[in-house]
Amino acid sequence: MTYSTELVELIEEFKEIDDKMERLEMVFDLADEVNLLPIEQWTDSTRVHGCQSEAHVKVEIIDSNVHFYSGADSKLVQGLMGILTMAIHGIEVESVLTLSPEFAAEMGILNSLSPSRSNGFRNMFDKVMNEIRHHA
Amino acid sequence: MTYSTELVELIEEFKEIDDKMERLEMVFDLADEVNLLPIEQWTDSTRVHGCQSEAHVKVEIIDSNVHFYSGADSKLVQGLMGILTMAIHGIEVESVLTLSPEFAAEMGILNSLSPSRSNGFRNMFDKVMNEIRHHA
Amino acid sequence: MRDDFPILQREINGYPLVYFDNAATTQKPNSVIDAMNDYYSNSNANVHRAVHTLAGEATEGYESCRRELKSRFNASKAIITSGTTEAINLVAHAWGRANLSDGDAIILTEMEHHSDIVPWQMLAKEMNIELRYVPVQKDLTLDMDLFEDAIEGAKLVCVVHISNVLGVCNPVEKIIEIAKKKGARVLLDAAQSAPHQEIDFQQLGADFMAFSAHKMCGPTGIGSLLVSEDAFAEMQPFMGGGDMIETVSIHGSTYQKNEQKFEAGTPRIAEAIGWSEAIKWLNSIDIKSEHKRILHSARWLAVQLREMGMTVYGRHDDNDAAVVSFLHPTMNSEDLAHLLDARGFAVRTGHHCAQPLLDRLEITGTVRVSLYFYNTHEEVVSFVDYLKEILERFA
Amino acid sequence: MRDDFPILQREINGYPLVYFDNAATTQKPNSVIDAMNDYYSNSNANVHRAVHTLAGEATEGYESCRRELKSRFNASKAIITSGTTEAINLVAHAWGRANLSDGDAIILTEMEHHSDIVPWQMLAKEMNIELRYVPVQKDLTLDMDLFEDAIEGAKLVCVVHISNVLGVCNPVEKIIEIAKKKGARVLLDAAQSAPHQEIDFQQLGADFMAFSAHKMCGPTGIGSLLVSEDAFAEMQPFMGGGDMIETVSIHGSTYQKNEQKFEAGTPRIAEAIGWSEAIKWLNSIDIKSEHKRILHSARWLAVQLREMGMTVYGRHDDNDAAVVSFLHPTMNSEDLAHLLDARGFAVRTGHHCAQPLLDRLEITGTVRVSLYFYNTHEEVVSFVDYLKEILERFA
Ligand SMILES: Cc1ncc(COP(=O)(O)O)c(C=O)c1O
Ligand SMILES: Cc1ncc(COP(=O)(O)O)c(C=O)c1O
Repeated sequence: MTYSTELVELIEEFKEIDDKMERLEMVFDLADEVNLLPIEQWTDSTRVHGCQSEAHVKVEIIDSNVHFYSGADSKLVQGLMGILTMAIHGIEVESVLTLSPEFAAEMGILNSLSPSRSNGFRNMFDKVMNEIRHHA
Repeated sequence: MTYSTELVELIEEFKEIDDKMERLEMVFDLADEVNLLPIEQWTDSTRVHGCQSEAHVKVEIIDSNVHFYSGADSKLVQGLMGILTMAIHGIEVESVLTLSPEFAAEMGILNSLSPSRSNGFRNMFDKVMNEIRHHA
Repeated sequence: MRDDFPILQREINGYPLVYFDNAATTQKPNSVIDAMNDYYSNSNANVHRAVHTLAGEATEGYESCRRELKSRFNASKAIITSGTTEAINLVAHAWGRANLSDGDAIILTEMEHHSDIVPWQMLAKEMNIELRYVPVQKDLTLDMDLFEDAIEGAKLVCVVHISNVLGVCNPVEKIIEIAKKKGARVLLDAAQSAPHQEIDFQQLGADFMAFSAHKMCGPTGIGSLLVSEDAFAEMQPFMGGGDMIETVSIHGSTYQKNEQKFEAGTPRIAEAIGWSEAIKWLNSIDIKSEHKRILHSARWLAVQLREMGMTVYGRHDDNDAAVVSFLHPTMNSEDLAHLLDARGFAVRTGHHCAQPLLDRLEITGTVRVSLYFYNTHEEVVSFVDYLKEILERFA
Repeated sequence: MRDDFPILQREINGYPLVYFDNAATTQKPNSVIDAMNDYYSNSNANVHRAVHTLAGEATEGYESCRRELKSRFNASKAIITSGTTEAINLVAHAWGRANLSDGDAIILTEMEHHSDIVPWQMLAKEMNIELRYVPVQKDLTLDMDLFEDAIEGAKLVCVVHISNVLGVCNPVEKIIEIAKKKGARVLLDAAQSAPHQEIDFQQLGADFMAFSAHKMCGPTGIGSLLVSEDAFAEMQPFMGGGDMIETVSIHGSTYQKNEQKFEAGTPRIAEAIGWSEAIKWLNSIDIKSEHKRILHSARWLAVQLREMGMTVYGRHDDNDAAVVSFLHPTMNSEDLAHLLDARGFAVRTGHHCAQPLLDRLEITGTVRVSLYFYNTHEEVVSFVDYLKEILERFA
């Protein structure tokens, strides 16, 4: 698959950082990139299971483009959502569906997270992809 | 306590042997030293518990002297009985009661036996001593 | 002392490891690691009922653990289990099933670890037994008045000696005294107290005491249940298999008389040998003054955290453990733990397997710092310094 | 290969160790010992639900064991237990209690190890269940006709895959086929087969398979129960505690969905890491040709023993294990074992936890030589030579 230039740049940026704290700081900053799914809309069907924190996602398809809304009570998790937002929001369904969660591994993000968090990311990714497939 | 000269000699002999097999061989030979308790007289009350093999002992006190009869289906165990025979048979009750199972440890016999066998020896020793105390 | 623990040389993300997750599990001294190594390299064999030299060495090693346990805790019966959890389940099955009946009551507290709740919930459901939970008060202590009310008609009291979340040490002497008067048996969950205190089991007068090796410098996969002679006589076998039997025929079986009756199958041999060394290591240190030292650090930490605006859950009385549970008013606990890990600080977050306690405190988790004897005050100071930095940058 | 096993350098009473007690427990390669060492020296932490680096490494190490198990045995569910015995007890409690009822029947065989008898006797007594024992015939095989008679109305068949006394490999494919036709579940006691064969659990079609790490080059204190998806769905929790729950409140608890549901408490972390390496070691050798080699030595040994006037219990078919059980007509077995130990030979004597089988054979014990892949034919030859010497001097 091909990544958006935004995502490519982000991956490059991540790769350059050695210090784990700085990498986490970057993820934190990306929490602002989400299209916030307000807490009032958090339901059982938006919840990402297997996350230790509350993490909620919602997908819409408008004109064959993915629209992705999300929010979490952990800034780190929401930062991961921000990265996913950059990877799929406003992108064509067809192209999104070629994505694999490997891009996050490539960025070295998953390694900086605890196994439960990186499982959480994979769960979120799978849930989002399933919903896109379902809607499409 | 004081050991009979026979026992003292035996302890000396044992100490001189380095090779485990030769030590076992000596114990085997001592199986002949017992006053055999015939199998027909083996009962639940003569049985030494906690021995893996059948081991039976009987004590009589005649004129304040200990008389010790024993037998086992293992020659090694019967050899241990032979050693005990040399230590207590025909000896005055008073003197026998000062004995502790340490003499066997001193001979290096217990170390050449598996823990279950040396426990067996201790059980036999305790049973015999209890009976002597009981009879006396 | 730190030299005894090889893992303390470890670096995490380029920073020295600062291990503050000791209530979850402690680190192991070289003597423990070496003993297991030596066992596997030189003496490995199955125990009991064998004649050869290795089997003798293995048996002696295994039984030495029982001797060390009995002597350190002054107990007459020490059953070896796979940990606290299995020890408590053993009580539920071996004692509970045989001595409780429809309508009986068991007392628990809201401070219990899940391992001292779930086995009783399962038994309660199966046997129709009532569970009475002693509430935790605002000051983080048990409501002893309600305990005295609850004891009436209860057959068993299950209480955590030291809370793994709060570090609070419960008044077990008093609880045992009251329970004994009413003829109830007492189970102590000593998972957190056995590592931190000197406990005289027979003098204390409890009937059961469960704890894990891995929380007291020993290996994983092994723990113990100490049992009073009276309670032991009331226990029926739990798991069946090799080593716990005397004879087996197709018509039925007879069981061993001693602790082996409850140790079915090939036992945890290497683990027992390792644990034996861990107990010797604990015997070799001055546990009372070490406890004072780390408790002092914990108190200092609690003050600092409160000054930073954190809520601290704990009171840090003299017998409490050096455990500091806290929450930041806005920052997510796991985010905090991730940031701490980035500089080598290992803390635990989450419900610490004590959800009923957290329900009572109306929270869903805490960040927990738990100290052990190899921790230094300098580590605690550097923790506070770094936490300040985190809060400045992220909160 | 012998260089992989440090204990094989050991001397006993001045003679090189010849370890022939492998059915009791096997020795450990360096990779296993080193992995546990490394865990305790560098990565020790409690698993699951934690954020810090060590906890991540420990969790990964623990779960790697499950992955290795599933892949070596082609299983979809691998529950980690403390050994074969606990695995079988788990079936009795988690599956038996929930799926059997008054008057149901379980089939066992006379060849079972006590660990596959006593749990069922205990359950049978409690739940009024009938136990039907398939007899062992003169030729040391199961009476399959009587098995077919017994299957009618049975809910569970428990069978030892390879006998630890005889080495006989039972026709489990056929047993499973017949049992499945009648709708009975099948439990394989694979304590002796898992170390010696390549087993495809799903293809074989059994419902449960129990085995121990320590008999396949892994550490003590750990084993596994493989479970078919169908049987897994029928299992209720057994032991309660940490890690096996999803939520706990004072009103009740909900449980995990996967294997963790049956793994209460802090798991056997170091043990899992060691076992993982043991499985990798087994994967790395050519188990089929190694098996042929040691079976060949066992057959040769059986011939020699018979020539010396011993009674040998075993038939040594191609799939049987390299186990040789024998008796001297007059000489006490334990005396013999002591004499063997004097020259470094480690063999086992006694009932091998299979008294019903010995009852059928009308003996109370045997001397057992059990070979593993690191044993050589030279060792077997020197054993025979020394045995001749013993008989000359002592018999
Ligand atoms: C056939 C068989 N079943 C069960 C067991 C019990 O295994 P463990 O003692 O490791 O639980 C053994 C080993 O002793 C065995 O050989
Ligand atoms: C108070 C308390 N009880 C029980 C346990 C359970 O111990 P384990 O997981 O070793 O069985 C723990 C540790 O997690 C604990 O802290």
